[in-house]
Formats: sequence, C-alpha cells, structure tokens
Amino acid sequence: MAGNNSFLVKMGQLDRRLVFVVIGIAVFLPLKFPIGLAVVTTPTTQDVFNAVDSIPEGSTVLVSFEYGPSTRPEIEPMAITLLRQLFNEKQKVVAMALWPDGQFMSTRVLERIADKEYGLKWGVDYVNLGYRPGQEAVIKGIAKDLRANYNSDVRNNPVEDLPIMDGIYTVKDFDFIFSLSAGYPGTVEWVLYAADPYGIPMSTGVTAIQVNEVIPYVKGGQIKGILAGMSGAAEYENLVKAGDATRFMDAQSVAHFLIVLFIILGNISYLVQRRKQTA
Amino acid sequence: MSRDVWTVVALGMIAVLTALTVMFLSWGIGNHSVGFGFWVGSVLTLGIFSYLYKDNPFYKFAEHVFVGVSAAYWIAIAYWTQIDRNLWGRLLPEQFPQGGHEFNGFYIIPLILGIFMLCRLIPSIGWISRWSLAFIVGLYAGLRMYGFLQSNIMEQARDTLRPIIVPGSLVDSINNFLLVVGVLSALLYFFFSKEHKGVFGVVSRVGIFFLMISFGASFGFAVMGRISLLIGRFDYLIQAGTPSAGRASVVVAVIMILVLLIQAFKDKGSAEEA
Amino acid sequence: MKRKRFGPSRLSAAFLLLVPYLAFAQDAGPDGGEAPAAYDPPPAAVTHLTARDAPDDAGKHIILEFERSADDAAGAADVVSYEVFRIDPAGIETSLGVLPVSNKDTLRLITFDDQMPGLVNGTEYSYKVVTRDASGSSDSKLDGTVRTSGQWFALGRFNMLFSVLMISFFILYFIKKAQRGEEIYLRPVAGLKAFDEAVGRATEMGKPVLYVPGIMDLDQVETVAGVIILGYVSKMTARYETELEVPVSRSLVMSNAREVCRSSYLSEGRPELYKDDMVHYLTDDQFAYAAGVDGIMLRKKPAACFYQGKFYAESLILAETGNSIGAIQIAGTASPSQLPFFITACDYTLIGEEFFAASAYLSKDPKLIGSLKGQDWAKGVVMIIIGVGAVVETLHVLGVLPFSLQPLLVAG
Amino acid sequence: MLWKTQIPVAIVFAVGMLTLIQWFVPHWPFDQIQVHTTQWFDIIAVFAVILGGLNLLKLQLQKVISRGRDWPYALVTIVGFLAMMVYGFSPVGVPEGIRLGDHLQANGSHFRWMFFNVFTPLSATMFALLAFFVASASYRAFRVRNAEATLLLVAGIILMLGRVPLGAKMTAFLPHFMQLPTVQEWIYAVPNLAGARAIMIGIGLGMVSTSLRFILGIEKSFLGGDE
Repeated sequence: MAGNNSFLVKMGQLDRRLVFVVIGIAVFLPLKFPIGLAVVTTPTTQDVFNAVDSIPEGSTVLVSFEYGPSTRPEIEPMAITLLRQLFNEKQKVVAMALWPDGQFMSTRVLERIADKEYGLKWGVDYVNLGYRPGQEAVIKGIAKDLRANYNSDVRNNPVEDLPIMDGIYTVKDFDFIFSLSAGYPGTVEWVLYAADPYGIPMSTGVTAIQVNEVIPYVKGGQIKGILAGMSGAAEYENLVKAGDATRFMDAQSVAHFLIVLFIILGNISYLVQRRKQTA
Repeated sequence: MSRDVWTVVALGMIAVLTALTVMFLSWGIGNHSVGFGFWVGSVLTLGIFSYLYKDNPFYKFAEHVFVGVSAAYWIAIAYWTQIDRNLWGRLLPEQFPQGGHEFNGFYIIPLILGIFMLCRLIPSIGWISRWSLAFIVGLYAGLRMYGFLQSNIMEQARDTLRPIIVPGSLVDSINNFLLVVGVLSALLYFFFSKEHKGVFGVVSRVGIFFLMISFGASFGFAVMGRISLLIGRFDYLIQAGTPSAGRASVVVAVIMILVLLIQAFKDKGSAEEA
Repeated sequence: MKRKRFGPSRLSAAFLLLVPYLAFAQDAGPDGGEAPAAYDPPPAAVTHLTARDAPDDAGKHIILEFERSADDAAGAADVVSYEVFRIDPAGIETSLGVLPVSNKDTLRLITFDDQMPGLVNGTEYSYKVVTRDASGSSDSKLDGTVRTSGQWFALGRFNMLFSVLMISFFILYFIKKAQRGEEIYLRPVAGLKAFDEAVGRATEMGKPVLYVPGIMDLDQVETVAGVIILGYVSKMTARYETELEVPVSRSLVMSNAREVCRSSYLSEGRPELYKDDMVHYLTDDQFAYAAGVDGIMLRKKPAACFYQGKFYAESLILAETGNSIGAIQIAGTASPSQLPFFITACDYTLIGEEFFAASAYLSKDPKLIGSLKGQDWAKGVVMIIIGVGAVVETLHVLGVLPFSLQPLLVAG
Repeated sequence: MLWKTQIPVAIVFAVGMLTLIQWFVPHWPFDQIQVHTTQWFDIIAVFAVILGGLNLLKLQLQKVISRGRDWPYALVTIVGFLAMMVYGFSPVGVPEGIRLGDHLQANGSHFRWMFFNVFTPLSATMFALLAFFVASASYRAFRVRNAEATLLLVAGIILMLGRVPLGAKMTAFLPHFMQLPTVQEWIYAVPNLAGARAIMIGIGLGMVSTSLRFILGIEKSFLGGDE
C-alpha cells in the first residue's frame, strides 16, 4: 500500500514540462485527426442570434473590431459568422476599430466575406472606416459627431461620398452595434459611452477571458446576449454556418478534459499526503 | 577598443544590418510572399514556444524582434492614422488634404502638449510633460466619473432590484434571491469601516464564497481562452507544415530541437568537467 | 409602450434603392394625391402625426410620431414607403429620407428622429409625411409647428447629478475629517500580515525582495496604489536591511517610486542603504517587461515577490516564474480578469477594493482613509437601495405596490 | 512650483470639470467640448506612443554602446525597430499608385506583410504560451485546501467542462438541470454574477472617488516625484 500511496503523491508533483508536453499533444492530435463532437447552443448565444435576426431588414449595423492577432482564433470565427448572418438578411455593415490591429482584422474578414463570398459593393453595402486612436474617447467622439472623427474610409473616400453613410452623423444613427472585443477598449466602453446613454441596441462577441467582466451588462439587459470565446463562436456557427471554430472545438474539449484530469490528480495526491500527515 | 570608437562601429553595424535586413525581407516578400511568410512565421512562432523548454537563444531572438518590431508598428499606425490626418490635416489643410478638414488653429494646443510629452526624453526639461499628462488625467477623470457611476453602479444596482418572489416560478425566485443576497454579502466583504465580527463576519464570509465562485468561473473562461489561442497557433503550424508551404514549420522545428539538444549535451558535459 | 424607432440611417439606406422610384414620384408633381390609375386608389395617409422637441439636447433634435397608414399591412396592404419632409419657416421643404415598409414590422406607431443637419435652435418647423404605394401617394401635414429648443440642463440626468454630488460630499466630508486628525476606524486587511512575513522570510534567507508596481503609468489608479504600498514594503526592507529590487515599465513611475523609496529609507534612519538603482526602468512593452522581470527572478532568486498594481496578460507569466523559484508571492490588483490568476498562483492576493484599502491602511494618508470611508458610506447607500428596492420590487410584482424603484436608477 | 505643480493641477481641474459638466449640459457650446477635447487627447496619445518607441531605442542603444549583458540581442531589437520604421515611413515596399500613409493596410504593401508574418505570429504565440502556464498553474494550485479554495476549484472545473462539447456528452445521461452545460450556465448567470457585480460596484466607487480627487487636486501623485 505504501508504494501505491507514494505513486499517488507523485502524481501531484509532476514536472511542469511534462504538463506542457501533454497539453501540447492534446491540442495537436485532435486538430490533425478531428473527432467531430456535437455543439450544444447556450441561451446567451441564442440571444445574440435572435437579436441580430430581429434587426429590421436594410438596417445599418456598426461592427467594431477590438481584437488583434493574439486573440484572432477566438474572435475571427465570430466576425465571419456575424457578417454572414448580417449579409444574409441584407443589412448594411459599417466596420470600425478601436484597436489599431483591429483594422487589419476587419480588412481581412471583409475582403473574405463581403467581397469574395457575397460580392457586395464597397461604400454601398459595407464600408470599413478603420481605426482611430483614443480608446473610449473615439466612442464619445462619434457619439457627438462621427464625421469629425471619420472624415474618410480606409480607402480614402470622403465619408460624404459614401452612400452607406448618408444620414449617419452620430453613433445614434446606427440601428445596432456589434462589438467584437478582446479587452480594453471594447464591449464595456461601448456600453458605457454609446449603447447605454443613447439606447442603441447592441450585442457582443468576446474572448473567454472577457466574459466575466461583460456578463453583468448582459444580465443587466444592456447587451443582448454574448458570444463567449471559441465555444460561443462554434455555437453561433452552428446556428448560421459551420466554420473554423467548429473544427477547433475537438481540441478544445480534449485539452479542457486533460486539465481537469490534472487537477483531479493533483488533489488526490494532496489528500493522500494530508491523510499521511494527520495519521 | 575605446568607447568612442566602439560607438561609431556599433552605429555603422546597425546601419549595415538594417539595410541588409530590409533588402533580404524585401527580396523575400517581393518574390515569394506567401511561402516566405510561412518560413518567417514558423521561425518566430517556434522561437517563442521554445521558452517552454527553457530560456534559450531562439526565444531571446524572437522576443527581441517582437519588442523592436511592435514599437515601430505602433508608431507607424499612430502617426498615419492620427497625426497625418487629424493634426497636420487641420493645421495645414492645403498640404494635407487627405484629412478632409478645414483649418482649425486651436489644434496648435495638442501639438504643443504632444511636444511637451516628448520632452520626457530630456531629463532636465522632462517636468513639462506633466502638462500633457494633466490634460489626459483631467479628461479621463471627467469621462470616468460619469461613465463608471452610470454603468458600474447605477445600472448594476438597478438590475439587482429583482423580485425575490416571482409568482409561478420557483427557480426564478431562488435565483433572484441568491443574486440579491450574493451582491449584498459580497459588498459587505468590501466594507472597511467595521470589523468583520459576529453577524457581520458570517455574512461577509458568505460574500467571499460568492467572490470565489466568481473567480473560479473566470479562471475556467481564462483556460478556455488561452487554449483557443494555442489551437490557433497550432493550426498555423500545421498549415506551415504542409508541402505547399514548403514544410517550413517541420524543418524549423527539427533544426531547433537539434540545436537545443546539442546545447544541452554540451552543457551537461561542461558541468561534469567542472 | 413598445415602439419602433427609425433613424435617418435606415432612411438613407432605403433612399438608394428607391432613387428610380422617387424620380417617378416627383414627375407626378407636388400634388401626388391624385391616383394615376383608377384601379389603384392612393393609400390612406398616416394619422396622428405629432412632433415635439427632444428633451435634454442642444436644440437640434425633433421627435416625430405617427401611426401607420390604414393600408400598411392592413386595408389594401400595398404601402411601399413613407417619406418625411421638414418645412422650415421660409416654407422650403427638405426631404429627410424614406422609410421602407418591411413585412417584419408589426408596431403601429412609428417614431422618427429628425437630427439631420440644418435644424437651428429656437426655430419653428413644420413636417409632412408622404405615404406611397406603387402608383400613388397621399400626404399628411403636421398641425401647426414645433419649436426646437436647447436646454441648459439634462433633466433626465438629475439622478446622476444627485449621485455625483452625494458621493462627492461623502468623500470630501471624510477627507476633511481625517485631515483634521479625527480618528477614522479601518479594519485591518487580512493579507497585510503576509507582507511582514514575506519580507521577514527574505531577510532570514538573505535573499532580495522583488516589487512589481504593475505595467501601467501613473494615470491609472492601481499604479498609484501600488506605489503607495511600495512605500510600506520599502520601509520594512530598510528596517531589516534586505535588498529591494523594483523594476518598472514607465519612466514617470520610476521617478515617483524612487522618491517614495528614498523617503522610506530616510524615515527608517537608513538613507545610506538607499540606491537609485534599486528602482530601475526596463521597457514600456508589456511582454518585454515581463520577460525582463522573469530574467531578474531567475538570476537573483528573490524570496518574496510582490505584484501590486495594474496587470494584464503578463500576470500569470510573472506568477508562474515566481512560483518556479519558490518565492512567497503576494499580489494586489483591481483588474477583475487577472484576479483569478493571482488568486491561484500566489500565496496571498488583495482583491479589488481591498487593494485600495490596503494602500490607505498602510500609508495612513488622510485623503486615502477619508475617501475609503466615504466610499463605504456610498456603498452603504447602494446596499440600502438594493435591499429596499428588492423588497419594493417583490411587492410590486405581487401587486401590493403600484411602483418600482428601478426608474430612479435610469439615467436619461 | 507654479510651473511644475500648480499649472498641471489647474489643467486637470479645468479639463476635468468641463468634461464632467458637459454630461449634464446639452446646450451649445458644451455639446462641442467632447468633439474637440477627445481629438486633442488622441493626438497627445500618439506622442506618448512615439515617446515609448524613442525611449526603447535610447535604452537599447545604450546597451549596445556600453556592451551590457546580452547586447547582441539589443542589436536585434534596434534592427527590427528600424526595419519596421523603413516599411512604415519610407517608399520601400509601398505598392505603386498608393500614397505613403495609405499603404499600411494596402494589398501588397510590405508593412502589411510584416504585420501578418512577423507581428502576428509573435504576439499570438506570446499569448498562446499562457495556455501552458494556465494548465500548470491550475494543476499545481487548485487544491481543496479550505471551503473557499474548493468553491473556486469546483466552479472552475464545471466551467471548463461545461463549455465544451465533451462536457455535454459526459453528462448527457443526467436529467437536464444536472447536465454540465446547464449547471455551468447557472453558475455564471447567478452566483458568479453576484460576485462579479459586487466587485464592479466596489471598483466603480473607487474610480469615482479617485477621479474626484484628481479633479479637485487632492490627488497629485500622477505628477511623479518632486524633482
């Protein structure tokens, strides 16, 4: 028995590099050889889908890109799926970014979806206004006067010449705001300085880490639903069209499972040790 | 080599190395944009990952590239999106028409405050940057005071005003009750002008429980987020390992592992000798 | 009442689609009321058209409301769109755009915000809504005029003003009180004992103490609190003659932290032990800074690591490295997303407001103690509102009380 | 004192008060305040970014010149910095027909290439490293030491499993209200929300009070040391 026990104790004191290797393999294998586990939709994801679905056809939606390369795997699938849902319902999309790298992200996604997949017209069906520095001050700024902040789009067309921007002078003129956010400035700032003060409906997709910071606003009704991390993205894809997030979910599942397994091993070892000490 | 001589040599070296780097990159980008990208990306990605083994030259190289490139990246983005359009565009609208602005002389003020900011580089007049900082602090304070009051306090309190008895729904009743109790008890934990004893202590302990569940949940989400990013990177490496990408990631990984192994054996050898 | 809001944006959107159609409509002449073809009578005009000045604005916003035409989704059910015109005092009509009719719409009442340029504060305007179907139109004009007016105070935000003043009063009152030297009780924060233990252990082991005041500049509240706590820690290292290492990532933080450490060493009577180098600047960059601090940890193997300030993703890199060298780690931050990592990886963590409280408690600075006390009062008010409000809400739902407290907390 | 302390404090007061007042006064000229002050803020912020970059360059140059520890790596940083500056500010790598400055995002520009093939892999991988650290930290530190730690652990585990398909599969045989996705949803919608909300209210009060102290000049710590 003693030998058995010491084995259990050792299971709680593995070298961290061993943990690294196991996690690495757990992510790599399912990516190479997918299992295809089914995705279950959570209510908050359904809320996002419904909120976007209920925007009257032909509305103008502001989609803000607040993420960068480091959080792309989580948010980009959401961005792609969101654009598909919006374009399916003939909404017009005005993209902007509070993060400088957000503009790279939006350019990439719009090129792929709006231009190649849907063949839509720049300046009529969608436009990318790009990034302006100043964090929440940008939101405050466009709440007062959008054209003072954005006089032209990223292709240097003056905003006055863009049909899609006709009649849009402040953030209040948008029918819906969608924030794709990986941190500050992001969803919380959109709630604070635009959605709340002016009563504009908004919804959001955030990284898993952001969820806890944002969830009170969702429950407070200030945000309609939330896409939480990659699993949120996969659930959303499930409602619109399958994409990358769905493909990645197997690896996510296996990795989570292994981490929990490690935690359990650590605790068995801890309890055995504690009993030894008290005995 | 004296310090002055070395300074000249070092500056020359920087100039030559920069020129060579730019030439090399431009050649690669110009001729093999995608494939070359996979090679560069693989070296840097695997370089950072090698930190998991231990701090090593590959990691150090990647990390130092990161610091330099990201600083220049931010400067370029900030300059072209803001200074070029919004500052020059308003002070010299004729020369900088891309901003689409009319002349506005007041914009000399942010220019001056901005230059004051740069004075921090020269210690003797660095104090003047306080003026610029004061502007930023003042603006932030005014915006935040209202913003946080509304969204963090008023809105949160408003949504906590839930009916504890919901006719016809036991589940909602319990949930609302737990929410109200949870918020109140956790707020009590953050009450500092009274010692946590007696009833006060019990309730604030309940508050801690709610806080801990909240942190546990955050942690769960955090795990999810980080794993997602890892998946993203691995997916990239898998793509870079396909024959169409020249198996860049595979080749780079093999070379790195070999070098690190040789290094490890050498270290072991020298440690034994000592 | 549920209403559907239309902004000019949707108008403009639809405008494009309807350009050819509009051209035709204009050809029909200003009096579009006559049906071009007998088999299709013009649609019924909209009814109950009202206009009012929007409250709490600069006088550049008029709100129009009208009920849909009887032929919209009912009657002949052939209404295509509504076009809204503004008529200024000179009688000039300006089209504000076209509202498309969508089958998804079910609400009868339409609200339209006129915020288009050209509205002047203090001017009388009239409005006209033209209802169109495929072949004809009919209009409905506003009875009389509406006057734009700008306000000097946003009435809807009275509750916000009241809260700002109340919280300010609490805080200023207690700061004054504390500054007069009156005793203000603050409960000890549990984690503070750990500070002493950690420095004590480093002293016993003859190893340095590492102090990280976050990665942000002094305009962040957490950084300020972190530097204040550094004052306390540096007093202990001065007393015990323990080596102190403070890498920082902002030049302003460096000058401030040096000031704080110098005065700590002076007040402990050990100015000779203080060196400017103990506080040193690494780099502004987040990850490069984290890597630099990691390097210091691996080389100097501090026995105690303090992370007190504003942190982002580097929190776990620091805490995991600190753990791997076996240091006692004490963290403090108000960044909710980083708290779980610190709580998991560190030996002790000051959570959110506790972190601010610790800085007040340790510095004995009357302005901090006073603010904390003031915040406690404000918190008390919030708790009372939540408690009473929940009871009122319950009674409201049960039909005992006719009102709820929720509207009081909505800012206009 | 006047130049180094009093004027900055006066600036904070004036700017802070005006920004605060404009929330309550919709009338002209207060409705204009934000439009321009926020623009100014943006411009000053850019200078702060430039300052950060120059600071970095200065520090790394010093390292090379004094041949400090690891100075060849400092050289790597400088060369990386300068190379990226070349792509950002010179006509090198700017596609034909595109104005300098618009080239950053333009198809075929070298700056854009650098973003996707140098900057992106580096920053994304830095964050991905954290996946490993999160795993090892939770393995080591999630122990059932006491009631609080146990709650943290249980909530964490349920969240981790409940949010992925595997977790749903594992508990599919249980009644709906006991399945992991349901429990996970409940945890973050009820007890977690309560905790998070209390933290938010506390932090909100802290922010309001600090902002007040800044505006009224009671808190001057942002000025740094009295040198």
